[in-house]
This record gives sequence, structure tokens and C-alpha cells, in this order.
Amino acid sequence: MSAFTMPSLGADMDEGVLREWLVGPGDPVRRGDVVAIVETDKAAIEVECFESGTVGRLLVPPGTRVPVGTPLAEIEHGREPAGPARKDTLKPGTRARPAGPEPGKESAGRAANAVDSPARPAPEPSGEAACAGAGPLVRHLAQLRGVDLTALSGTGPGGRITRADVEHAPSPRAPRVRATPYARRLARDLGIDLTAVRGTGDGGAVRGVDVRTAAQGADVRAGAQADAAARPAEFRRESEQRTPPAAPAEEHPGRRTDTMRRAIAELMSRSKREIPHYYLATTIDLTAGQTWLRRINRGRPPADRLVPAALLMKAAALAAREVPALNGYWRDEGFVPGTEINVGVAVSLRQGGLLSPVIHRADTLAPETLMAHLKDLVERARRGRLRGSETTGATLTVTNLGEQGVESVFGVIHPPQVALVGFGAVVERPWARNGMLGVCPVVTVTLAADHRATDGAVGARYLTAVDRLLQRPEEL
Amino acid sequence: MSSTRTAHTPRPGSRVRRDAAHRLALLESMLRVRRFEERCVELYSAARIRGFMHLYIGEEAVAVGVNEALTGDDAVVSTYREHGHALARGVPAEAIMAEMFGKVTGCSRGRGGSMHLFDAGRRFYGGNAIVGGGLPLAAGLALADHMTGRNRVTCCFFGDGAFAEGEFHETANLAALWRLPLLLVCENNLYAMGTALERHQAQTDLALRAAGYGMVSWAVDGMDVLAVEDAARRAAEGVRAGAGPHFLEMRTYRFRAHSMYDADRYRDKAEIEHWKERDPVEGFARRLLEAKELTGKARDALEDRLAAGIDRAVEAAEQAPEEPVETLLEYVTSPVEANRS
Amino acid sequence: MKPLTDAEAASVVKESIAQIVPDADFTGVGPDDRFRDVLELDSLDFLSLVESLSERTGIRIDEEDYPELTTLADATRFLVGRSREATGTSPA
Amino acid sequence: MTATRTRTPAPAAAAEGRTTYRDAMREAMREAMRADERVFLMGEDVGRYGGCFGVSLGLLEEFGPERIRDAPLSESAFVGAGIGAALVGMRPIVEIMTVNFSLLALDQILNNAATLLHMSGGQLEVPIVIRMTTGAGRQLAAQHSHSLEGWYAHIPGLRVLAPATVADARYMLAPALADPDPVLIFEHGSLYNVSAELPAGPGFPGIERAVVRRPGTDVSVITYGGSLPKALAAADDLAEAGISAEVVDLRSLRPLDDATLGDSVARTHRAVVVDEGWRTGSLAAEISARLTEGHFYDLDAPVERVCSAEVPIPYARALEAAALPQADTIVAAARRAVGDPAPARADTADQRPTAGRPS
Repeated sequence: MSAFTMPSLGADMDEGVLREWLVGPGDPVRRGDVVAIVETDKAAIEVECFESGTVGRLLVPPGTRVPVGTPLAEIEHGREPAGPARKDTLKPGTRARPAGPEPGKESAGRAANAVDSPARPAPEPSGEAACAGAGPLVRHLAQLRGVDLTALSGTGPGGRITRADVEHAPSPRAPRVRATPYARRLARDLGIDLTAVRGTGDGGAVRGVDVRTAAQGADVRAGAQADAAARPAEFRRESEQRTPPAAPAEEHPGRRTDTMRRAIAELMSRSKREIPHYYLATTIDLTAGQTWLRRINRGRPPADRLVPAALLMKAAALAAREVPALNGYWRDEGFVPGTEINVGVAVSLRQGGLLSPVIHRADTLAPETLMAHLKDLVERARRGRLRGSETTGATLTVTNLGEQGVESVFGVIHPPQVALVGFGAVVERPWARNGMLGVCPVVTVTLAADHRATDGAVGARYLTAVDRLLQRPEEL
Repeated sequence: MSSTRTAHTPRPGSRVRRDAAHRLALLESMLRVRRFEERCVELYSAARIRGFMHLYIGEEAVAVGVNEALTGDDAVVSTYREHGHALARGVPAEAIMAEMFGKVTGCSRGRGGSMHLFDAGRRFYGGNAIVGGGLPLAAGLALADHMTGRNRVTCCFFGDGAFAEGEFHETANLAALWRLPLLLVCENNLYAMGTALERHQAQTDLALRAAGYGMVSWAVDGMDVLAVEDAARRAAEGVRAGAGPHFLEMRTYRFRAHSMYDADRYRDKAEIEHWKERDPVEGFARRLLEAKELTGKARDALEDRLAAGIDRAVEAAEQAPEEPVETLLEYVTSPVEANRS
Repeated sequence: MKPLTDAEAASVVKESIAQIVPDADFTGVGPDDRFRDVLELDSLDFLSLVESLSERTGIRIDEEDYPELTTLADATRFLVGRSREATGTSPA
Repeated sequence: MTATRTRTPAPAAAAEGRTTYRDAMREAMREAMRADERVFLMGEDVGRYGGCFGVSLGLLEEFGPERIRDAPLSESAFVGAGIGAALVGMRPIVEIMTVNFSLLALDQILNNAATLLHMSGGQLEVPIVIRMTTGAGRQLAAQHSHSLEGWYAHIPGLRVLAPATVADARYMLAPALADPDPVLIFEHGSLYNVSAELPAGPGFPGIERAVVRRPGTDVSVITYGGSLPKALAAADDLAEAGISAEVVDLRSLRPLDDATLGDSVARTHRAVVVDEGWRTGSLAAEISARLTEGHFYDLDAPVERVCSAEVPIPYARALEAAALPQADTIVAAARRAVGDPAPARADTADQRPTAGRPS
């Protein structure tokens, strides 16, 4: 048996509110299933479970705020998903906690009733103190493992954070997938997200054959996705099912906005405090892009059409391939290049606030695929249905404030990234070409970059690349 | 199948030159070993030499006397207490000292150290640091000569401790059985490291026991270089004559610790002092002085000459380059097969 | 298939917008306001709107038609006009 | 490439045109002694008795007692004597009855044969060949049945060979004698009666390389010596279940041919190492570690090992059989590796990689 714990969904997350259980005791779960909705300072996020088995007791009732790493539910393991949880709770081995409610009494609202321990109040924010209470070795280890020390409560003398605390802290990085080394290599080569691959090996391990199957199905799935988009009514029904009327987002809308505001404030302050930004801008003739889009979209049903944002995003990602110095992280007083080009898409939420879901390996995606990802992510971000893995790992962020009509946006870099690309509105402007003045659609693309990592010349090279790429949209 | 030959008992004293020059040469040879090792003690204490180092001091008459019976064609297989054997054999002091310094000019290129001195050109097949380990090897050298009909002697030194090893008994039997041209020289210094002979052998007359294998076996006063030379010559002559292996028990004594320093808890100081009265080097020098074959002045000149030679060896060893670490994996397999893992 | 009435078309437009912006407050959107700006619809939202309108009415909407969908009044008019064209001829 | 059916026939007397492993080894020695006067054979009962396993039968008559030298039961002495003789130019072949007895000569093999070249700073080469029988399967119990070749493969300065085929028995000796360094040849006792047609000399792959005895695509079964026939039999069974096993014969246990092993695993992504030695600290462990070091990102399953049970090899037939790697345990390991642990079932067949299935 293992515990499903409050995940860390970002480097700056130290606690979260369990908003909703999507499973109950006795439900079989597979690794990767979405089992709960967790509200962070930024968003309500669907969190997946990383074990296969049967849900045992739910340890935390909805609405409870708990620190990262707190066990939320038990996952019982067995080859076959076991019967109802009540059977399991009778096992002596699971009686570690004070007795819960009579198993037989559970009926409606069993999720809430099944919770053994009373909701724990959120601990006093002790981040700074905890941080101060960690030795250099522990700090180093935390950095290596990407563990946020402020999210830990120390178990050492005087609340000191020990090495073990860091080692036992859940890593905010992408969840560990049980996969063979060969499957990992293959997934990387084929551009397959391992977390999405169903493993058929021992203990659900993903093997080479699974990755190949997934790769073969990728095209099929992309098609299916388009299908789903073409049937919004059906999709809506599903989402209504999944989102009960008392959805967390609506439950405390004010507070959620407040907490997200706080998180954004913290992140942006840190950025402006730590990162010496420099800014560059250039205006690009988008005639070729527009023409190409019009041609592509003609005759396609709306669901299959591309918006200019998809094209711009692709150009931004490809340019990052040409200028890798802008794609990655500033860490430990040095630039760490990203191994992939994962583009964070700044998505503004209607109720206020900002989310940055990530399109992984955006440079490798065809515009159509990228468009499908974009639609899906933006839609789910706004419904508070992003998965944890979809909000992490960005190596470069693109903002598209132009959607709101502004012509240029000088953005604030999301640390630890080193650059942010902004696209303004596509507008018609007088434009001289070949000595002739005409009216062209143009877009202003801006770059905010970290001067510690690069100098202006690198940034200029990047914008030039974006321009050049957009002149040949058919090659994107 | 080797033919059965009648045992040959050589006449004592045959062909041994007894002139003064020869005796002075023996003294010089023994003194060189003694002074060389005394310098080793100094260098070891100064940490210039490391590892195990077993000194021969007190036993010099054996190496020097036996060597008189051997020609350049003969082979020597030795033990880890082999500075004396190597020097007597003619291995240059420079090469030995450099080896102990772990230098590239060492006689084993720094791979062996004090316990593993080799000089293939002089047919000196090494210091073997496994007690008794050199005996089968020596039998093999002798077997090769036997099979190819070369009239050469292989001389194998070993201690009384090796007499307890199966390898001695296996080799003695094999060599006697096959009539191998092997000269077995047991340096009985009365201690297998710290265990006295009577505490590790039921029958302490080693020559008597060796004779049980059908070998010609004698016990010899190992503190008297002339007696050693005489016995060795007679034995070697027998070996060359095809009489099979010969066994010499050299009764000797080491004056210093088993390896550099020990507390001598296993033997009395009085016993050591008693044996020192029979110091093979000083005793022999005294005899030559008394016989007027050596003068005080000549002795001083000899000492100066030896000291200068040792100085040169130390100086050369100091100056010699270290073997580069890049060569670490060399000499594990033959260079022609250098591409092996 | 019958052509849409003005009321039906207006209702379809509002429902489609509400689907995309669940808490859209139409009291703040006049019939001639550019609803894209008022309700802050980005290009993806707008595409979803087009999708929804097309789905609900069966009317084909091309990119060239997008400028017709700027205000609630425009959109209503567009849908009514297209539905009339469509009836009598083969549906799009 | 299609896998040929290479199940090794049951031990039988040499048929017409066929040679047994024993005869091949004898022929190799005869050829070597005819070609080079420096070569001689020494060991217990190699002469009049004709060799404990009959390998040297008849050689005494041809070469005489000087070159076919019966030694007393003194492993240390005659192995050491072989080393000494090799030091001065001879080319001795020393036969030790079994690997268990070789422990009595371990001092000579490790402390002298493997070490002299190095200790002497390159002055002394030791061109000796030491042959010995290894392995179990003949109900000889715990002091005649062990497979300790892995211990020797641990020792730098030695070359360790394990001829598993009649051709290797015939052709490995000459290059071993030509090698300036000590070479140990391990002859699995169960192989002496195996017979096969000898290929012509050319095409012999030397003593450096491992050889793919049967190509396959789904899993590499890596083995040597007496386990090779079992591995080939297992490959037959696996083929019937639709699993294509590649069988790799190490041939040289030291040095290991990492390239051939790696190439195979890079193709099949799965490895089963079959080693009659005990599992703990085994040669199989070494191979598994090397594959993991060098081919981690090729591996699609943990490396499986099929070794002897950790028990002194027992006498009773059933117990002995249970202690040793067998075709069925190899099959089971291969199935685990390809993720198809159950005996072939129609409903799981689709989950297997399709590449290696016969069409």
C-alpha cells in the first residue's frame, strides 16, 4: 500500500487545497488516472495518481488545505483492482490510524465519510524559517532535486530540515514513470510523452513495444482529438458531468483569485528582483502567414482551422532551436540549456490571473498538432482542468497579448526561464516593400531576455529568425 | 620417461680455488650486500622505500657462497628476502635501489619493489613473495633444461618456513622423480617469520627429511662462506652430472627483524647476540686480517669503494623518473596482445 | 429546414458565447458593441464560437465571414441571412 | 535471417564423418605437438591411462613419455613446473583433471602465471596452456562438478577460453599456444561425447570473439561452454512459442567480447545470461553489469540470469538437475524478459513484439 500525496505542482507551491475527489474508496485506479482536483495558488488542477491499484481510505476531505507531501488517500496494491475498500479497511494492517466511521454506514458522501483523520488546518507559513533552518548540504541537495525547501517542514531538531526530509519530499519535476531504459530512449527519439503511454510490462512498466504502439497511435489520437472538438455538445456533457455545480472554482472565487494574485505577484517580483531584463522588438510582415492560413483554412470546418497564434508559436519554438541560448534555465549562477523546447503559453483567465500550460517539444509539432494542443490546453486551463505535468517543464514562454488588441507586449520573464516572447495584435499597417507602399498585416514580436544569460545580439538573432521563419509559413 | 641414474657423490673441495684474492672477493661481495641493506634501512626509515622489506643481514654468506657455484647460464629463483641473492647474482645495485624507489629504471620497472626483483638477462627469476611459491617454478625451469638437453643448473632459494608448504614436498618429489637439474638451497634461519623451527617442524633436521625424497642432501654451516661455497660447488657439480636435484640446508640466522622492524618477542636478545658472534661478514674479515690477507687500510679502502657505489645507486634512483601512470595497464598481458581488456 | 428567426439567431449567438464564457454578462454588451473586445474573446475563443455557431445552426462560416461576427447585431443578421440562403438550396 | 534449427544432438558416438569434442581436442594436441617440439602435455594420468576423460588417449604411443608426461598428484608442482618451463621457451599444455582440483594450483596460476609478466616489468612471458574439465551434469557430486571458470575470468593476466563446440575444441588450442600469455581452457565434462562435422579450418573466428550461434530478434541468450546446448534447445522451444531468441556463445570468458554482446542486445533489447557458476559474484553478474553500463538505454527489460542454485552440486540425479540451468529455466527467463511469462496463450500473443515472430 502506498499513499497518494498532495503533489507539488510547481516550484513555488507549498500547499494546496484538496478541492474534490473524483474517486472513492474501492475504485480501481491506474497510474495516470485523474483522481482529484487540487486548487493551488494558481489554478484548480486535475491531479493524476502515480500508482495503479485500488483506492483505499480517503484521508483528507474536500476543502482542506494541506502542505505538499501530505497523504491524501491510500492506494492499495494488488494485481487486480480489489473489491470495495471497506473490505480492505478491515485488514489489521490498515488499522494504523484511529478507527474511522463504521464501514457499513457509508453510503452517499462516502468520500467525505471515509476520511479518517480530521481535516488538518494549514500549518503556519514557515517557509522562510524552514529555509533558514537548512544547512548548506541540505540546500544543495534540495537544489539538485528541485525540491522547494519552503514547502517542507523539518523533522530535525528545532524544525531543521534534514537531508531525509529533502529526500522524501516529492519532486516537482515530471512524475516518475515506470519505464524500461529502452522505452525511455525510444520515447525521446519518437517524441512520445511517457506519462501518456500505457505500460504492459511488469508492474505496468512501459516497454519499447508500448512506446511504439503509442507512436503509431499518435496520429490516430490527433485525429480523435479533432473529432472531439467537432462534437462540442458531447464534450460539454462530459465536462458537466465531471464538474459538479459546486465546482471549486466557483466556491471561493474571490479567494482563489487572491491566492493566484499572490503567486503571480511573488513570481513576477522575483523575476524583476533577480533578472536583469533587456527588451527587443521588431515588426514583421505577416502577409505570407495570413495568406497561407487563409489557404489552409479554406474549406476546413472551424474545428480544424488554425489561428495565427499557432503559426507564431511554432515560429517562436523553431527560432529557439536556432538560438538555444534563450531556451532553458538560469540555475546556480549559470545557464542550463533545455534538452527540449517546451513552450509555456501564457493564458489569461477570465476571472483574472494567468496560467502557463506547456506545449512540450513544440518545435517538433506540425502546426495542426500544435493548434490542437493549444486549444486543448487553453480550454482546460480556463476550466481549471490542467494536469500537473502540463504546467511544468516550460523552457521558454510565449505570450500573445495581441489577442487583446495591443500591438506590443514587453513581458516579464518567468524564472528560472531566461526569455519571454510576446506577440502583439495582427494589424494592418502601411508597409513599404520593394520601394512601394502598401497595406500589410503586421505583427510586433518582442523579446524580454535575461541579460545574465545572453546579450542583445543573441536576442536580435532570435527575432530575426522568427521573422525569417514566418516568411515561409509552409515550412513551419 | 627419464632414465634412472646412479647417485653421484662429488669429491669434497674439488676445483675450489683457495687463494687470497678469491677470499677478498668473497668478503667484498658479502660486505656489498651488508652495506647496501644498511643503507636500505636508512632509506626505509626516511620513507624513501616503502612496502615490505626483508633484510638479509646475517645470511650473506649463503647467497655469496652459493653464487660461486653457479655460472651465468644457470638460473636463480629466489624469495622475498632476496637483495643478497640479486646482488650476488650481479643485478646492479642501481637497478635494485631504483626498483625499491618505484622508478622506471628499477629492475622490474617499479612493478615489484623489494620483494619482486627480476633480471631475465641474468636468469634471475625473481623474488617470490609466496612462501614456497618459487619451488614449482624452479622445477619447471629445470624441466625445460632437462627436456631440451641443456646442461644448466636451476638454483632455488627458500626458507625453513617453505619446508612446511606442500609446494616444497610436491616439488622435491617431482624433481627427484624426474631427476631434474635443480639445486634446492634451504636457508634455515630457524624462524618462519616469528615461529621457531621446533615450533613448526616435527623433525627439525631438514637435510635428513629432504634425503627421504631420494635427493643428495647436506646440512651446511651457513655462517661460513667458504663452507657454503664448498658445499654448493659439490652439489652443483652433482646436478650438472645428471644426478638429479640436490638439497642444501644452510644453517644461518637473520640478525634483524623478519621485515624491517619487529619487537623480537619470539626470540631472545641473547640468542641474537650469540649468533652475531658468528657474523659471517665480520667473522670472515677477522679471519682474513689474522691471516694477513687483509689490512686495516685495505678494509677502509674497500668500505669507501662500496659506500661510493651505494651512494651512486641511491643518487641514480633519486634522479630516475617515475614510471608514468599512463603505463599502469602495461605488462598485464603481452604487448602483442595489447588490445585486450 | 426552416430559416432562423431573428430571435432564434440572437439566442444561438448568446448561448454560444455563454458556452465559451460561462459567466458572460450580456447586460454590458450592447447589440452594436464589439463583443470580442468587451468579453475579451481571444482568437481561440472566437474560433470556438464559430465552431459552436456552425454546429448549432448547420451554417457554414468561412474565415472571410469572420468580420460579419463582430457585434451581436451583425452576428444575428449574418446567421439569419445565411439560413435563408441555405433553405431552398441544399444545406451547406 | 531465418534461424536454423540448431538443437545439439544428444551425445552419441562419432558417426561417420563426424568428430567428437574429445577427439577434436586430442587432434588439436596431436597437431600442436607434431608442429612444435616445444609443446608437451603434462598432467595426472595423461599418459598410460590416456587421460581421465580419454582426451590424450594414444598420444603417449606417438610422442613418448618425455612429451606426454604423467605427473604425480601434485597440482601445484606440475602446474608451477609448466609455468617455469614456459618461462624459458617451452610450450607446455598442462591438464588438470577438474576445475575443483585446480584450486590446489591456484597459487601458481594466480601468483605466478598471471603475475610474472607484470611483476617483472615485462621481462617474463608465460606461454602456458592449462586445460581442465569443468561443470556438472554427470552426478559427480560437489567436489567434481563445480564451474569456477568465472573465478579465473576475474584474474588479469590470464586468457580464459570455453570451447563449447567441436570446432572450437579442435581449433582453439593452436592460437592458445601461440599466445605469449597464460591461457586457461575450460572443457565442460558434458561436451566430450558431443559430435559434429568439423568445418574446414578457414573461417575459424579466432579466440578473441564471441559468436552468435543462432540469430534471433527478441532476446539475447548469452552463454558459454556446457550451457550452450541447453541455450540452443531453449531457443528451439522459444521459437515454437513465437519468441525469437538469439544465442550468443561467449567462447572467451576473459577478455569478454563486449562488442558482440552489445551488438546483440542493441538489436534484441533483452538479455538472458546463462552461466553454470553460482549466481552470486558470477560471470553472469559481470556480463549483466557490463550490459547495464554499456547498453542501459537499449534494455527493455531487466537482464535475466540463469545460474546454478547456490548449493554445492548434489549427487542425486533430480537434485543435480534442479540445481543447474536447464532449457526450461532458460525459456522461463527469456519469457520474463520479453514480458510473456505465461506459456503461450492466444490472448497474450498480440502483446509480444511482432518483430521476431515467424510469419
